[in-house]
Formats: sequence, structure tokens, C-alpha cells
Amino acid sequence: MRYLPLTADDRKAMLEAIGAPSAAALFSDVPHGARAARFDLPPHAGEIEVERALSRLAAANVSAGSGPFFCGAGAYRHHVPASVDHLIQRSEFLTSYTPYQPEIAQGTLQALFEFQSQVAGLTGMEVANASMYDGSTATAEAVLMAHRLTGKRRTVLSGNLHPHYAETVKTIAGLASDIVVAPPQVGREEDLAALIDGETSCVVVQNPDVFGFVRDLAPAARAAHAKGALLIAVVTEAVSFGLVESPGAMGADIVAAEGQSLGNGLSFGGPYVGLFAAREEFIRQMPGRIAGETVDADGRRGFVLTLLAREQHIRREKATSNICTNSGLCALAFSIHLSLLGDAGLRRLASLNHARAVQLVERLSGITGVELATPVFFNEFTLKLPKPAVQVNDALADLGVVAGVRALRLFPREPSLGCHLIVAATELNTDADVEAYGRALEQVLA
Amino acid sequence: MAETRYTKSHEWIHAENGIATIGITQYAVDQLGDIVFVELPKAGKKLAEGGEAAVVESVKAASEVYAPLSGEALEGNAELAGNPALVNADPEGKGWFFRMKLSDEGALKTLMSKDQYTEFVKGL
Amino acid sequence: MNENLPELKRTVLHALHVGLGAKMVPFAGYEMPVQYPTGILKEHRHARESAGLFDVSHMGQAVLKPAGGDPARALETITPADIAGLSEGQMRYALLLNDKGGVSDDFMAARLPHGKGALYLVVNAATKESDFAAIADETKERATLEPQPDRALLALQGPRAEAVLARHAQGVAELGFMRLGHFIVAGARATVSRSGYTGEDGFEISLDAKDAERVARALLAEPEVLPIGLGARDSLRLEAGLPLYGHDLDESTSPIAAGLGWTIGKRRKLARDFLSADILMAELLEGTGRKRVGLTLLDKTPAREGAEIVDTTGRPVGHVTSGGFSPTLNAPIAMGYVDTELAADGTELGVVVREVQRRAVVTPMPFVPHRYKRSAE
Amino acid sequence: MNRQGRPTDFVSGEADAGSKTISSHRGLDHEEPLIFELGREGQTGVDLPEAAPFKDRLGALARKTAPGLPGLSEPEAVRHYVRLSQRNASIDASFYPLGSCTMKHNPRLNEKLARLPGFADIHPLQPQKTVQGAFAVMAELSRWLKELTGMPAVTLVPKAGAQGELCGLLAIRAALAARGETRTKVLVPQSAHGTNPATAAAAGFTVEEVKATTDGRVDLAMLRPHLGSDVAAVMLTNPNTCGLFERDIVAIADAVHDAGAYFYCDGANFNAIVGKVKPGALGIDAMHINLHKTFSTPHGGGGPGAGPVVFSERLAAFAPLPLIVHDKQGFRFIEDEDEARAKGAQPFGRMCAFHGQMGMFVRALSYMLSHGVDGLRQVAEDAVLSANYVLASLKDVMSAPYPGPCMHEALFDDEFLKGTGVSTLDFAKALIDDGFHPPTVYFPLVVHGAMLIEPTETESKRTLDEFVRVARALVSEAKAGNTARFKRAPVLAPRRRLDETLAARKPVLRWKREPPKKSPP
Repeated sequence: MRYLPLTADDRKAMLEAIGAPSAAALFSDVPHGARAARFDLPPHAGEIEVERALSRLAAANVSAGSGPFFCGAGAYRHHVPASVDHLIQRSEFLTSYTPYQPEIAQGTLQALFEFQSQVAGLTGMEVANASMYDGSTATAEAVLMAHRLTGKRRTVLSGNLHPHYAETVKTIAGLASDIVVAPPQVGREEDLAALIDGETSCVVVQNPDVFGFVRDLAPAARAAHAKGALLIAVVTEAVSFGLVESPGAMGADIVAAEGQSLGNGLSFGGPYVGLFAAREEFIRQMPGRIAGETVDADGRRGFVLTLLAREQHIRREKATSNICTNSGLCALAFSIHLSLLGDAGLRRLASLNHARAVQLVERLSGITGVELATPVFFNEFTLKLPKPAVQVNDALADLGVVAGVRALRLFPREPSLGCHLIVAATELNTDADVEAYGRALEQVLA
Repeated sequence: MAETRYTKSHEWIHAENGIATIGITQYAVDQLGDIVFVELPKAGKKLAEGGEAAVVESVKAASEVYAPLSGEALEGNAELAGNPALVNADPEGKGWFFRMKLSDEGALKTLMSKDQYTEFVKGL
Repeated sequence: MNENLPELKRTVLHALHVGLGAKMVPFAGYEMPVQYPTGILKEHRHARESAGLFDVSHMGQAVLKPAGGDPARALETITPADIAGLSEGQMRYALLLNDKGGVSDDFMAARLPHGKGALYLVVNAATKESDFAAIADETKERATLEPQPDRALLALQGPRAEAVLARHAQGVAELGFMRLGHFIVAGARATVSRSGYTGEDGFEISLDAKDAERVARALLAEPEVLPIGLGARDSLRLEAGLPLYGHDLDESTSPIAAGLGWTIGKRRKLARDFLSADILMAELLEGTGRKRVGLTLLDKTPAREGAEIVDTTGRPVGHVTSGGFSPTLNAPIAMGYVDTELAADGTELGVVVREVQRRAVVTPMPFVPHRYKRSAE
Repeated sequence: MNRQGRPTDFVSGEADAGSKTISSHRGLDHEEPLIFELGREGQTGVDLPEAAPFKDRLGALARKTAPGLPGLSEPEAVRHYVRLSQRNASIDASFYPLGSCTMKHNPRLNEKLARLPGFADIHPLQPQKTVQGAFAVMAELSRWLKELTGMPAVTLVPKAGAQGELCGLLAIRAALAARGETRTKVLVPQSAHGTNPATAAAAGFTVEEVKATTDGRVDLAMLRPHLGSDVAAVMLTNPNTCGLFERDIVAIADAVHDAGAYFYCDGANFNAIVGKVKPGALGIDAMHINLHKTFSTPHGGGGPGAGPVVFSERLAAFAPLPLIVHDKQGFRFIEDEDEARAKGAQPFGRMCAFHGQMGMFVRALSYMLSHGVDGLRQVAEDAVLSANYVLASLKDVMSAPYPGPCMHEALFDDEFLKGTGVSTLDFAKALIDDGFHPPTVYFPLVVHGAMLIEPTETESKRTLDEFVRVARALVSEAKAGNTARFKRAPVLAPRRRLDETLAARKPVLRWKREPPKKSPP
């Protein structure tokens, strides 16, 4: 057994030292009825067999890189520099744990501090935590945080918030909230003011929204603040921070975002990394791990986990959240990618994305019957097709093009969205991909 | 007439004609260690005897501070916001938490005297 | 050099054919019945109106068994069809491609019921040796190919085929189109699929050679059934618009031009994980410039394979790949490849037969509607 | 008064003379500035093409001020992170006996396989026919988890152990609602990890603590009085946080069920019994499994984790969305609640976007297939054997609050340090100077000055012997009154003790550009 160092002799010697007749004797507390003998599972296998078995399953999937690919809706296919994966696989990052002993975890702690600084800068907020599981759970935590801050529980969700996020909020924050969900409105800045009253704790608005539409958050912020509510801004495409006005600049009080786009692959939906930022005055109600700067006994700058008293291991049932860890390694990948990019690189990356989307829109909206439903967009937009998207998508797949995500898959109760297709383009799409999409759509709609 | 009383949850209360000042005892501070943050009741907040009135956080722990008696909060100790270390330095003086108007001053009698409290702590 | 003709092989039913008075001809290295005393025309009409029995034992049957892997995944390395997606008892028409974007053969593949993933394959007679060699080689990591030379294959085709076979094989009537199962046919264990190459409803019956003649005689004893030769078999599949390998398909024809893009599995198109994927995916989007079309000749002279197709001005635009007389339409028909812009139904064209240009018109295929028993879904 | 928590002991002291150098680097240990202090404007470590000219579609919503990210070349960025990494302890480099965290070897085969394009480069919403292999991984992992736990149902969705707990309690809440009952209380033993009560509160329940027996367990006598008709569930960790197996667990389960409540088991310590005990046989209704503990997915400096939850028949129907079904067309998700209900399920909702931590599923399955059922059984036996070996080798000089045998971790209190002036924290820091990551300290809270040592199956006897030798030597140092070396410790780490009070009193949570100094007029 390649992963087990103890030899039969070791085990014998150790049992003698313990004074136990056998390994079984160490399990004497286990009730006999509970000792399992039979498992319908295979025996151990070597690297070759395991690699063969799992490679076979991997081969049964069509990877996004196989051909023209335009799916987004909360997960985006981007280039990840080779050095990112190399660095996160360093033993000292990969195989360490939550920095309980700061003296020998400065690497992780400093990286988290840098991550927090980057996230604050991107979102235009004052502070950020050391990451959450993903964007959707970060959103739910943001709602709970707003309740703690305002002492109110009414929650207004934009109809253009990613439905998975809305459902996650309902599940995780639902018990503590009265949730109002606006109806989806493709390509429009819904007026949320009407839904906000004195009892409202927070308003949750995604930007760019689930349809790719880029909106001004300021009106929503004003409407919320007028009633003593907080604006929670949600961002699912982190690359948009490079080109789209930051939520902070538009008046957000809390930002919950998905960081997968930077440094992290698609990986069928996880693991991803939730970004969480807020105004400084809110830090003591912020959920999750936070790294802070301090000094050591020799007066040298160092970093520690701080504001621990908010956390479950001290406050138990009074904790701000039940979350223990963050998404450390994904946060590190995110942070390394951003360090490699810098302001200049991120801006260029974002421009490439926007340019590709604009090019695709121009190619597709020329086709008879195809309408662009989201006039303002970053790297994702929604098309209104002359036929049900389910048919068109299927026919396009038959021509080798993965054309996007059907709005109806995300909004199964909104038949009015039957002809809407959510399309994302990134720096990884080529001119040929765009042309293939164009020709295929022409053929399908002909 | 002024008098100071103590609770089993380690608050001290100093009352003078209907107005009381509340803080936490030296014993409490020793248990908590370095105080890093204090959350105080807003003026006008109705406080019920034994109800949660404030929160005190140290590096290692966090604890509620309970209202020893019923009444209405008048003000919190503004200094603590910028300098929570005051609580460690002078818990039963400059490190006071909040002032409140007692609805029934007579109820003070139900709380422990200095000597009773000292005995109580010895027993812990 | 060798003057003598190669020794012709015989199917296990050779004696039966001869006994029935069949006219035997060489075909794909076999001595096969081209027609029986009934005659091609009658045989053809009988298959369309009642039921006909075909001996197709010359075709190559084989089973691809799992050996350390999934034979379907293994087979996908040489065919663009979605083989892994075959459920047990499901059958599919598939192509073998070359690396130039051409077709190196076509074949049938089915997932055997209770076969632990094993596949049943039927390939063309003329190419069976090379096909089997290629398949065995490509799949050897994960599967073993077991050719079945000692199995016969009978095809019972026509509107009465179901009623007839049901008398000898319980349960076959429930079999859906392009499905296959194990049955007892006239007392013999057989693997029966609801498939064929005539455009009619019908069955193909794979069975041990030793049982073949007895079962064939049992079926022929049925009043609705006549034996049918290669001649009628060809006119039937032509009316059905079905391409014949070596004629309508070859190493140089694009499956897209042949209208067989549908045989490439959807997943395969997205994964682009098959031979010549880049060529064919581009052809799917941009077209090939050529298209396989059906032609009806307006005078009675049949056009044969190789005849030149011209436009109304006489400019050459393609060639006939198979042609003949359609008993059902009572007119000469053909199929061939022409430039895409001349492929629209109703387009006036010409076919040069014996130096004379004869009028022809592009006709939608099949010439005669298919009458498959598709199960409701 | 809340006395709970981890103390810090910060004494600003003399710089260790040995550490003084011109550069302030110390050999291979480099002082590394913040990335923000290294970067320059305009520089970048990624060469991306210039976008072809295009008509901007953002209008007024284009970003006006840059995020303020430093620019570095690739070699600068790589060196920065390599130097940071060198300031971390890791299981690859040293013994890391962090109790209840299960720091075991992370096979690189798992990493390699998780990075296959067929797993790493598939989109959660791409056509489901094109991800049948991913479904197959999930199905196979589910099969292993159900068989190993002897439970009939599982959901893979939860993103971490804590979310797994929430998943379990929300399923219980849904099950009670389906029964038309409202029960408000969740019973949690004193020794429980803080996440348990925090989760119970997050799931809308009030928490009632149950005292532990003198031998560190929960027994029926102590539980019974709490078991009223208002109790929704009991949350028990087994093996528990003291590293002990809950002997009465079957009787406890029966009592819980008789009271009409559900039995949630925290599976954080499943690694001690995997392949030997089927929790299903213990009367458990729900249990989460930390794939990063029992099944070796990397801890990554604090996540990502994954917390699948197995369910009993009584709770199976209430698992969260999405559900996975397999029919003639192959595998597919049920993502819509109405469709799920039409299929007879009663999901309590959705816990996160998409379908869970696929990357972790591949790694865990790779570990399972590698060990096989025989290997996993050996994993549990070796983990328990090693913990007992440490316990047996130290209990004569250190103080163990509970008699052995223990399960996968050995628990000590600070009785043996009484009068030495050395605290558990000091002792832990001293271990750092000797090249070991300290055990978990001051947890569980029920034990004074706790030290929880979990060697896992990963360590050789040689390593265990070395650790024992060092620990014994430190004990005699402490008893010999050599407190100074403890109070100063660690001196050989990249940093000495850090001032957590300062960090919390004046929180500095991000880098800020120094305000430009006013130049004199």
C-alpha cells in the first residue's frame, strides 16, 4: 500500500508498546453489531489502474476547449497562466492548513492579506475577507450580514440575479428573512425602489446581471439608502472588474462575487472562490476568515487571523456564520493570477473579452430574426431568437457549436424566456469560433 | 444615596438616584484577557433585567454583558470605541460600559454586595 | 500473372439457391443469386407488397467483446458515430472514415442485450477482411474482435415480414425499428434486428450456419414469402435512396456531401474527437460544394453508374453513382453527386447515356417512401 | 461569562541576536515585502494580445479608476510566491499532528487526475449529454460513500463540512415540517466543535448543551433529561472531539428516535473508523463527510473542502437540489423543485450555485480507488494505532484526562505543566523550534489546556518516535524550570509570537498606499 509507511513489524512493535494484543483491541469501544465486515467495494489498485479508470471517465466528457464554446451564466472559461497552477501546487501551499500557528504560516497569511487588498481594490470597497465557498454562498452570507447590521429582515432580490444565487439565498438566509423576488426583465434596469420599504434590510442586485446586461447601481443604492437598507452588489464575472465601474463607486455597501474567472478552471462548477467585501465600519459583522497585519515579538511586521471572536470556534451559536475555512487554495490562485496581470494586464484581459463579445454580437445580430436583448454588456449578452432556444441550441450543437445557456434552464418557470439564449465570449474564443457560430446560426435559422 | 452592587454574570452597577452606571468586574476582565472591542446599547434602548445589553470581545473570547436591572439606556461610554484597552486598565472606573435609567431602584437590593460578590468569585 | 479467376466463396445457403433455380453470379468474392425464376421485377414488387427473403450471409458479422475496457469507447476511435450512447438492444448505422475526410466503409453496430457491453457488428462483404483488421487493431487495448464466419444472415423484408416472422419467433412483433434482441426463430437461437436495406419494414436474422437452411426453408414455406436475389435488392435500396458502399460512397466521398452528417454523433461533433473531424466540421458549416441527389430520367433509358451528369447547357456537373429502373415508379432513376447550387429538388439536368444527353430532374429521396415501423417516441 | 477560547501570550522581547543580518534575510528564509510594495505601474507578467479596434458597448458604465493592482514580471511574481510558500509548515515537509484536522498525505495522483481536461475544463451548464463522465464520477463516489457508511442516500452538493452540517439540519427541518411538527431545540454536547452549535443556530434552532461524562463521553443518563418533544435533533461527533468512540451511541440513537427526534452525526472523524464501522448500523439519520479529512483532498491553507452528506431512509427524500437521475438517456440533473416533487422528492432547496465540488470528487475517488476497501480499513487501523502509540509513549510524563485506548487522536491536558510556569501555548510554540507543527491546542474546550495530537496513517514509526523523544525532552525541560526557552519560543521560525491584540484592536485588513508626504513650502 503505497500511501502507508507502517510495516507489519512496526505495527507489531507499536502494539507491544501500547500493550494491546491486536489492532482489533483498540476498537473495543465499538459495539459488536456496528463492526462491519462486508463491503461491496473493490480492493486497492496501483497508479496505472486508477489513472486508467478515471481517464476513461474524463474521456467521456466533452471539454470546453474542444470547439467553439460560449457558455457563461456564472462560470467562465478563461486563460490561466501556467505559473499559477505551478505555484499553488507547491507543497507549502497545497498541504498546509488554516494558519492556527501564525509563526509558521506567514506564507498563507501574507497571501491572504494581499488577496484581501486585491479584492478591496477590485470591488472599490474598503475591506474584504479571506474568501468564501463561492459567489452564491457569499451572497447568502451578505444578506445575513445586512440583517445583523440593520436589525431588519426584509430582503429584496433583483429579478436578474442568477436564479441559483437567489435559490441559495432562500435556502441559507430564508429562515432569517422575508424575501421578495422581482420578476426577471431582460436588458432593463428594473425599478426596485417600489419594492423597498422601511422594513427592508437589503437589496441584492447583480451586475453584469444574469443576462449579461450592465447597469448603473447608483439608483438602486439611493433607493435602498433612502429607506435605511443596504445595497448588496453581486458580480459573477470577476474579469468585468477590469472594465466595468466598480460596485463601490456606484454605492454598494457589501459586495459578494464569484472569483472563478481569475486563476480557477471551470471544473464543472466547483471548487470556486467567493469574494466578499464591505465598508470598513461593518468589519465586526463580516463572516468568514480575515487576515490582519500586526507585529511579532521582535517588532517585525507579520500577519495573523484576526477578529476571531466573531467566529464559530469562539462564539459558537452566536457566531456571525458557521463557516470554518475559506476557499484558500482557489483564493491563492485568484491572487497569483491578479499579481501576474497587474492593473495593465487585467485591463487588457477585460478589453479582449469585451471586444470578442462585441464582435460576436455584430456577427449574430445581423442574422434575420435574431435580436440582441441586452444593449449594454461586457463579455456576456442575451439573444432573443425567432425559435425556442432549446431547438436552436440543439441544432447548433449538431453543427459543433456550444452556443450558450438557455434562459429557460435557469428560469424554468418563465416561459416568456423560452427564446432567450445567454451567450458569453472570452479571450479564449477565436475569430474562427465567432465565424463558426455565425454560419451555424444562419444555417439553423434558414 | 449611592451604592454599588454586583451580578453573578460579573457586571457591576453603580446607582445614584435612579441613574445607574454599568461595567464589568476585574474578575471578568481577567477571564477575558485583552479587550479588543466593545459594542454598547444605543440611548433609549429598553433594557430588561438579565437581558443582553452589550457585547465585549477579547482576542480569545467574546461575551454578552447583561443589564443587571430593567430600565432604559441613556448613553454608552464613547471612549471605549477608540480605546477598548480602558476596560483592562480600569474596569470599575474609566472602563465603564453604559448608563441607564432604572425603572425600579429598589430592585438593587436583589443584587450582591461587594462582600457577597467577593465570596461568590472565591467559590468559582 | 495468374489467369484463373479467384476461387469464389459460397454461403451456407448455396445449395438452397441452386435448388430454387437461382441464377448465380460472382459478387464480392461470393457466388450469389442475382435472381430466381420469378424474375427481378416480380421479386422487387413482391418485396414491396408482401415479404421477401434475402440471403446476406456474405456480409461480415462480428462481436466486439470488452477486454479491459468499454468496446464502445474503443470503437469510437475509428467511427464518428455515438457508439457509447447505444443502450442494450439499440442498433445504429455508422461510417468508417479515412484521414482525408472520405468514407472507408459503412456498417451496422448494436449493443447486445445482456452482453456486458459487447457490440454486434455487420460490415460489407467486399471490405470485411480489411474492416475487421482495422477494427481489431484500433480496439485491441480495450476489446477483442471475434468475427463470426460460421454464422449466416437472413433478411426478411416487406409489409408482411412481421406477420410471417411472428409465426416462427415469439415476441419479434414488439421489436422496434433499429432494435435487436435474442429470439428463437423456427426453433433456432437467433439474434434478430428490425432493420434492412430495402426501405420496407423488416428483420435481419443472424443465426448459426447449421440452422440457416432449415430456418430459411421454414420462412420460404410461408405463402407470403418469396426468395429475392441481388438484382431486386439493388433496385429496392435505390428506390429507398440508400447509398451503397463502393458505388455511392468511397474513400473520396465526403459523408457531408453524401447527406450522412447525421451519422456523426452529437457528442462527437462537440468533442471533435474522430478522424478528419476538422475537415468534416468545416464542411458541416460551409458545405462541400457537392451533394448526393436523386434523379428521375424523363425518357425510358436507364442511366448506369459512371454516366456523366450535365446542366441544361451541357456543362459537366457530376456523375451517376448508381442507377436503374424503378419498378415501383415505372421509370429510370439514379443517384449521383452534383454541384450544390444544382441540387435543389426539381432542378432540370441532363444525363449522358451512350453519347446522348437525356433530360433528368432532381428528385427528393427516397424515391419511394420508407415504411419502417418506428416505435412511438 | 464566557471563558472559552484560545489565549494568546504576547511578550515583546529582545530580538534574537542570531537572527540579525544585514539584509534581514536569514539564509534560505527570506523577508518578503507585500506584492504591492514590489510592483510597478504598467508592468505585467502576462502577455496578452491587444484587442482589435472595436466599438465600446459600456458607455457611461466603464470603470474610471484602476483597482490599484501592482504590476510584476512573471519571474518577480513567481519568486514572491515561492518565498511566501517557504514560510509555511506543510504536511509534505513535516509532522503536522493537528488534532481533528486530519493532516494526512495528499497523493499527487489525485491532483494529476483532477486536472484532466475532461474534468477541469467542463462547464457546469454545458449540454448534459456531454458530461456523462462527470456524472459517472459522481455516481461512483456516491456508491463508495453509501457503501462505506451503510447509508441508503447521499448528496454531494455541500461545499464544506460546515455546509454539510447545515445541509443535514435543513433536511431534518424539512422532514419535521413534512410531519407537521415544529421542534425548536438541537442538543449539542459540550465537547462539540463550535461549528455544531453555530450550524444549529444558522438552521433556526436553539442550542442546548449536554454535559460530558467524566470519561469524556455523552451517556444516556445525561442525555435523557434533555430529550423532550421540542427536540428536533441531537448532534454528536463520533469518534468524538476527545478522540473517543461514543460507546452508548446505539442506545442514544434509539432514545433520540423514541423522542421523535433525528440523529445527526458529525463525520469529521470518520477517518478513524472508515472500512471498519458502518455508521448506518449506529442509527444515524444524517452525517457529513469531510473529503479533505478522510479522503485526502488537500487542505490548501484553508479550503476548498467538500462535505457530502449521507442520509437514512427517513431523510433521503429531503436532500437538496440538484438531484441526479439515471434513465435510458443516461444521467441528468433535476434542477427544478417542481420536477423533483413530481418525482416524489421533497428537496429543502438549493445550497449553492451548480452541483458541488467536482474537483474534490475526482481527488477523493482517486484516493478511494487507490486504497480500495482493504486499504481504507488499514488507514483507519494505522491512524488509531499511531494515536495510541503516541498516547502510550507520553502518558507517563504528560497528563491524559481520559484512559486509553483512544481512536485516531491522543488528548492531553495541562495538568503536567502545573507549577512549571509553562502553558500549553508555550509548549506548542517550543515544538515549532524543534521542527514540528504543534498539535491542536485549547480544543476541545472541555479539557483544560488541551493538546490534541492526531498523527494519521501517514506517519512512519520513525517520525512518531522522534516526536515522542522531543516531547519527552521538552517535558523535562519544563519540569526543570527552564521556562525562558518556552516563553521565547519560537525563535527559529520566520516570525516569533505575533501580537494578536494589536491586530484586533486596530485592525489593518488591507494594504493602503502611504499618503504622499507633504513637501515643505
